[in-house]
Amino acid sequence: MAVLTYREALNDALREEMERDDSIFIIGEEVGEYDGAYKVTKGLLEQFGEWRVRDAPIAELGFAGLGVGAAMAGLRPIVEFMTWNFALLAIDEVVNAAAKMFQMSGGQYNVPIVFRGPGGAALQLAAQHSQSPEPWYSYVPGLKVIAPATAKDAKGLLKSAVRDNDPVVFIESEIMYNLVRDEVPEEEYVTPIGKAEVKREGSDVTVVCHSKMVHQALAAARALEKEDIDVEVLDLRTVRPLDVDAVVASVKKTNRAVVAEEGWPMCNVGAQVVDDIQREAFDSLDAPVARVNGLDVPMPYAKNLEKLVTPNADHVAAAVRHVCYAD
Amino acid sequence: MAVLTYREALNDALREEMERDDSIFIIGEEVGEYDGAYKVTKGLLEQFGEWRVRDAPIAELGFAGLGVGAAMAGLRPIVEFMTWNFALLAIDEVVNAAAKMFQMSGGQYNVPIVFRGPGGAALQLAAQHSQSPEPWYSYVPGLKVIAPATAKDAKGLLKSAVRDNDPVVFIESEIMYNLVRDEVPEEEYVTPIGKAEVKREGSDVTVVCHSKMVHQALAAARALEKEDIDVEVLDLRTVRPLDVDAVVASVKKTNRAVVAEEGWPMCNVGAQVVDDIQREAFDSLDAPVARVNGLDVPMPYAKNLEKLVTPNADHVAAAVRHVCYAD
Amino acid sequence: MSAANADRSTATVSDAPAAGAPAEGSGRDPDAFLGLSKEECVELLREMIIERRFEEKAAEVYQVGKIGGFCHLYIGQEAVSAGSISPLRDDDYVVTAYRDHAQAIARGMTPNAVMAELYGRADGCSKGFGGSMHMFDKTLNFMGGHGIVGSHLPLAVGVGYTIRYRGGDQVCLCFFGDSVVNIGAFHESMNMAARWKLPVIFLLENNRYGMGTDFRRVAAVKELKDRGRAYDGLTSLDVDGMDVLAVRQAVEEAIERGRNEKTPSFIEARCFRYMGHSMADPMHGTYRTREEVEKWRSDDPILSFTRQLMDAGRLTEEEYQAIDREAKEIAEESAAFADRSPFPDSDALYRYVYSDGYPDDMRRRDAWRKELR
Amino acid sequence: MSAANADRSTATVSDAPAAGAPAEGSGRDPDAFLGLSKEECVELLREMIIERRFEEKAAEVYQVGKIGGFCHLYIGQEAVSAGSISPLRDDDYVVTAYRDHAQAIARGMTPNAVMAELYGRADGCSKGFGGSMHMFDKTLNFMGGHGIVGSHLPLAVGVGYTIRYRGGDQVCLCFFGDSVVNIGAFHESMNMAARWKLPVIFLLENNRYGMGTDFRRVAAVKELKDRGRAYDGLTSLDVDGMDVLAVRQAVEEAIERGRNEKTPSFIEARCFRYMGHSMADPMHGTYRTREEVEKWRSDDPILSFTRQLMDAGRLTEEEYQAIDREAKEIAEESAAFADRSPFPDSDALYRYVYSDGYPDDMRRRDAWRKELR
Ligand SMILES: Cc1ncc(C[n+]2csc(CCOP(=O)(O)OP(=O)(O)O)c2C)c(N)n1
Ligand SMILES: Cc1ncc(C[n+]2csc(CCOP(=O)(O)OP(=O)(O)O)c2C)c(N)n1
Ligand SMILES: [Mg+2]
Ligand SMILES: [Mg+2]
Repeated sequence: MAVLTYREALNDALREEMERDDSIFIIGEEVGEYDGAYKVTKGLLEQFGEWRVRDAPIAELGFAGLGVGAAMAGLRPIVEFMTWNFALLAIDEVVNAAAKMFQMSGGQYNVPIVFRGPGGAALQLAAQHSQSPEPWYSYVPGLKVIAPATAKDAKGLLKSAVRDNDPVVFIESEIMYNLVRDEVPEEEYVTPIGKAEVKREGSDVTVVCHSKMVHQALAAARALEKEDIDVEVLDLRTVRPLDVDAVVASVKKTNRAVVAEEGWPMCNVGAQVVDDIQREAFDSLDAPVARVNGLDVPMPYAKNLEKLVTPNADHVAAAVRHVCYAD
Repeated sequence: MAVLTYREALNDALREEMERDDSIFIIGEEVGEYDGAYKVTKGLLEQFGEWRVRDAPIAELGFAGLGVGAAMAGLRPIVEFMTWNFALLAIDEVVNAAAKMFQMSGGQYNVPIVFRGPGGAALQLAAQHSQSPEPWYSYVPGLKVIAPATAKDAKGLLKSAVRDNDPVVFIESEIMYNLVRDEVPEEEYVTPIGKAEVKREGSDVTVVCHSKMVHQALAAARALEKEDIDVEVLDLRTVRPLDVDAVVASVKKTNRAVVAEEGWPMCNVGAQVVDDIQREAFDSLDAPVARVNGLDVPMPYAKNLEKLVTPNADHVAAAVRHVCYAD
Repeated sequence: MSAANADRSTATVSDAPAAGAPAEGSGRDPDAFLGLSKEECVELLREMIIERRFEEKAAEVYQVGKIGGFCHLYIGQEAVSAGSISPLRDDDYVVTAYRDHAQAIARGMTPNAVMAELYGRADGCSKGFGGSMHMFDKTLNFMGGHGIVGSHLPLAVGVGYTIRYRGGDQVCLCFFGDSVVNIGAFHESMNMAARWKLPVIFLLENNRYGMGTDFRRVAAVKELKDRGRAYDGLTSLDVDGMDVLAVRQAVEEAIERGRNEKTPSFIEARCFRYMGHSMADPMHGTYRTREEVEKWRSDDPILSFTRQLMDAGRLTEEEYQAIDREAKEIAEESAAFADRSPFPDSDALYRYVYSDGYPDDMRRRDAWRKELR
Repeated sequence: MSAANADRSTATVSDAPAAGAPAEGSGRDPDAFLGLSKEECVELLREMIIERRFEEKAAEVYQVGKIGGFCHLYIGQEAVSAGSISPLRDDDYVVTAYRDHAQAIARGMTPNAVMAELYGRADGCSKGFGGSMHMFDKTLNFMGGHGIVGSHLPLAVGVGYTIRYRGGDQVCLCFFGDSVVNIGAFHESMNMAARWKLPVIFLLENNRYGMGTDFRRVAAVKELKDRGRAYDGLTSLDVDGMDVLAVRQAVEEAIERGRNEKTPSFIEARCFRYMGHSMADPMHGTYRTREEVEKWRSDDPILSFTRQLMDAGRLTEEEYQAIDREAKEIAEESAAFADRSPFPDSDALYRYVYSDGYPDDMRRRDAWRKELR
């Protein structure tokens, strides 16, 4: 197995899929000549040419809609948003067009499209550039929402997303592109959409998480070993459809849960997971579920304040102690 | 007290506030010469003239941003979205501009603006015209989100919203404009933002709800009287900030809760309320909290299917029986 | 129509004295019929009459509650749909907005399937899921039926992109209304189509009003076709949208440009809707005068084409009457068909959310809904 | 500049042989200095040099980690900010994008406040909450500093609306880059400003690249100023953005139009950024050649204005040196000031979410965060 960065794994996934299927094309700002603002599309223009790797004007609504139309006409577009922050300009095409087309047309026009790009806070990018978009899209039936934590999952899930016949919102992590590196199989594989994975087995408490928070949860789990708290880390990987079975099974085993997520607290993925847990594992719960998330404020620029807002491994550990009545 | 429709109450609120403060103006499609697509702005152009009641081109992003700029320059704009479905085109200005400006400018530019219009499903308007937008906006710190259920609250809360110094997302109910009528005080009053109201006292179970579902909950409560189930109906009125104290106090009294909402199930307001309940009233709960909501599908046009998707009083009653172990 | 030709039609909409007067400089001999045979001309007329009678029937059954939701009728604009869709090939594409019944029929959908969709029935073209605003037929490359103003233009650009991608010579015809020239999606679409040379025909149906708003009250431009001046590589022109042959000629030329040069066209067809914006809007409205409506009606596209054909000896009164009778029967039959068609099965509810099925564990969230178990 | 005058400057950007050559037909006598006194001219030059030295210092301290996040420098474009902001009145308004340091200083913010903001400190103009992209000073009507491409244009239109609403005679100056002409917000803004006659000056800084994209690769238009042709009631023109007096003259004329006729203007200032898009982008980049960068640098706006003043006997070498020394000191001092400034207090975190305070019961959701209790 090769050790790849999250970025390289994504790049490999794109290249392999584009080699496999010539109906796949990528459109987005700077994806071609510039190799991608975050270099995820590196080398693709050279290999596939401008019709398959299309540098777009800054017109998020327009090129997202272009993708939907092309998907209806039979291509398999991958729309890169330079970051998900800018995708708010295009959310109408994602929600009102892509997500509803199949149902609205009575099952005639499915929309095989991937909307992808980085989400979450990076370093001191301030309020307009530090948002986690998962909840906005997870609310919407017709979409699938994926947010992988490892290079291996990033590759396997992106390949699945590209092969999926419905619209997929694929949320990468800006801060993990380089920081995260792990073993990726050399041989062909795909990772199934909608399946959570236990990233660490444990018996005392389940931490349900996705994307960057998986790493914070794993770090917290290591720290808590010393306190004899055995943490199970369940990586949702796909946020919608949510793997309720896996969440419930784990909590029924550990009887305690923490839900950790990078974004704001209200009406987010964590709130939904809490609901699913209490509905299906109420009698198994030895304590209320605790939630870790970004604080409920627009992200400030100042380094010290950003640090306060951003959830980290210490926060996860504190929440775990809290649900174990060990704080 | 006069009995007014929900629509009339809103119209009165707009007129009274515009008479009181000449820095208030309304902008939106058809708000002027046409008296509003749903006639909420009826007569206002005639009374206040075109600079205060401005018919906009179909350019939701543009005129929402216009409102934000005007608010920064010292006016108090009311931006009408013909329906909240179209506001997805403008969500960037609501989220990235209005909600963040105060924080981003270090407390210099607050944004006193109201974004208003109808939400929810009406009758057979199909997938693109039947959405409940509450969760999208409730996720966002810096916004306040209001969704009144009665004519009295509609008037009092709209007046508060207009006087508020921060951006308010005010979600009316398309289907209630005419259908809902109730007593509205003749004298001047405002209804506080962020305060829930017990619309019906009860001792067995709390139904937490807002907007149209308040009426379904009240109907369910009446029906359940016969079954000797005494339902408390708690109308959130404001969804963000959410009145956690009121929710927790009611559930601590009744020990059971149902959360009812018109929109889709995932990552919605109800999920958040469940989280707040289990966190703060876990030991008081005699049963898991049940949730009633629209089904997780894009709204179909066909009448029979729409009926299946839309939550009603029977559904609330069933959920209440469920949490009372009476089903 | 060449670019030079396009430039010749300079009469401004606001100046146009007689509603629907042939566009100055359209360069068309009124007797030439674009080389169409008698039969082809009669077929064009027949198409328009079928659309008209269908919409009248829709209005009638809407009044008695057979149709729900919004219902936007097309009466008065038939020359645009018939004139523009008739020269398309089967493998071309059509994308449109919510005022889509007549265009669906012009593209070849059966009035039965369209009416059944309006009734929300299983035999509707969208199986009852779409309704008035969302007509779809994949077998006809009729790609909807969209409800968010302007947001279907990027879809059409995507279809154009696909055509170029595959090296095909089809075109994508995209209809929209006058209000669309003010929204961002219009602008982003024109730019992309022009920049990448995509064979899209942007067909603006300028019926002078977006709901209750005269286009001149909200658009800072004298002639709507001038919005095209901001894009290099786009051919912009206007055409008399009350004249089916004028529309057809303009679109034929745009089709040629699309097939051969791959360039997009932007055509403003000046027309009028006789009815209110939707069935919820009174027929004349307060935003326009009865006189204005009457003036445009007097230049009715069906009447004038009928007269033109009769004058040229291509149609007799009897033939006209027969067509009209047939059209009325077709409309009647469509309503009867729709009435007989079953409501969609409730099992279908979760069928079209995801093409690979809706997950069982997510269904448990609705488990208290006994009727769905 | 009258509309007629605007029409005279017809040289296309792509054709322009010598980068920054005075726009043809600018009609300006190079010795006339627009009637500015010697002192006023020197002040203009001083402003540009302060901006330049400030940005150079910012680049330096960014390298050693004093500044976080994105940092977009303005070096090379000083003639645009100095030329356009200097003729404004105190009660006029400025709205801009993320490349905003120099514009903030030109508007009257102290370099200290701007640098402290870059450092994320409590004495920053936005108290450390905004950073590089979000400079604000309400006392100067400097309304940010916005990070979503195009989305601040509607804000400027709202300011213009407010001016008309109150019957004032101010103008709102709005800066943006060349990539903006392709996004919907641009189009919606131009239309509204033109339709309602709002005194907004849309100042396009065409530095030829949006990140790594040559504007000609994504904009289907020969000259960017032609995007204004789609709007009736808008004056569109271009100007040599390397010539501070040319910019000033164009903006002065736009200000007059705004104050007197309330009409908006769209000015394309042709300029160049010497540095990469942001500090994360290499100086030349792969998307442009070193030669191109050098060519533009050789026409440096500070150098050429300095020469022009010297040639006219309005500036001596010693005076220039003194100004440059002072500018460097100001930049040094701003960094020292920023370094001394405290980090914002953590109590401030919830202070600016709502102006009437953050609710206690919502805070309980974070109660497990002991450090915040
Ligand atoms: C983005 C958006 N805003 C508002 C609406 C509501 N709306 C529906 S149709 C319409 C008027 C459209 O007029 P026009 O484009 O001229 O088309 P016509 O109805 O005349 O065919 C409006 C405002 C909408 N559907 N989408
Ligand atoms: C809507 C949106 N899309 C993408 C971006 C990312 N982005 C930031 S700056 C930029 C290029 C802007 O270029 P231009 O307008 O020419 O301004 P310049 O940087 O040259 O001053 C891009 C694509 C963004 N901030 N907002
Ligand atoms: Mg119209
Ligand atoms: Mg640029």
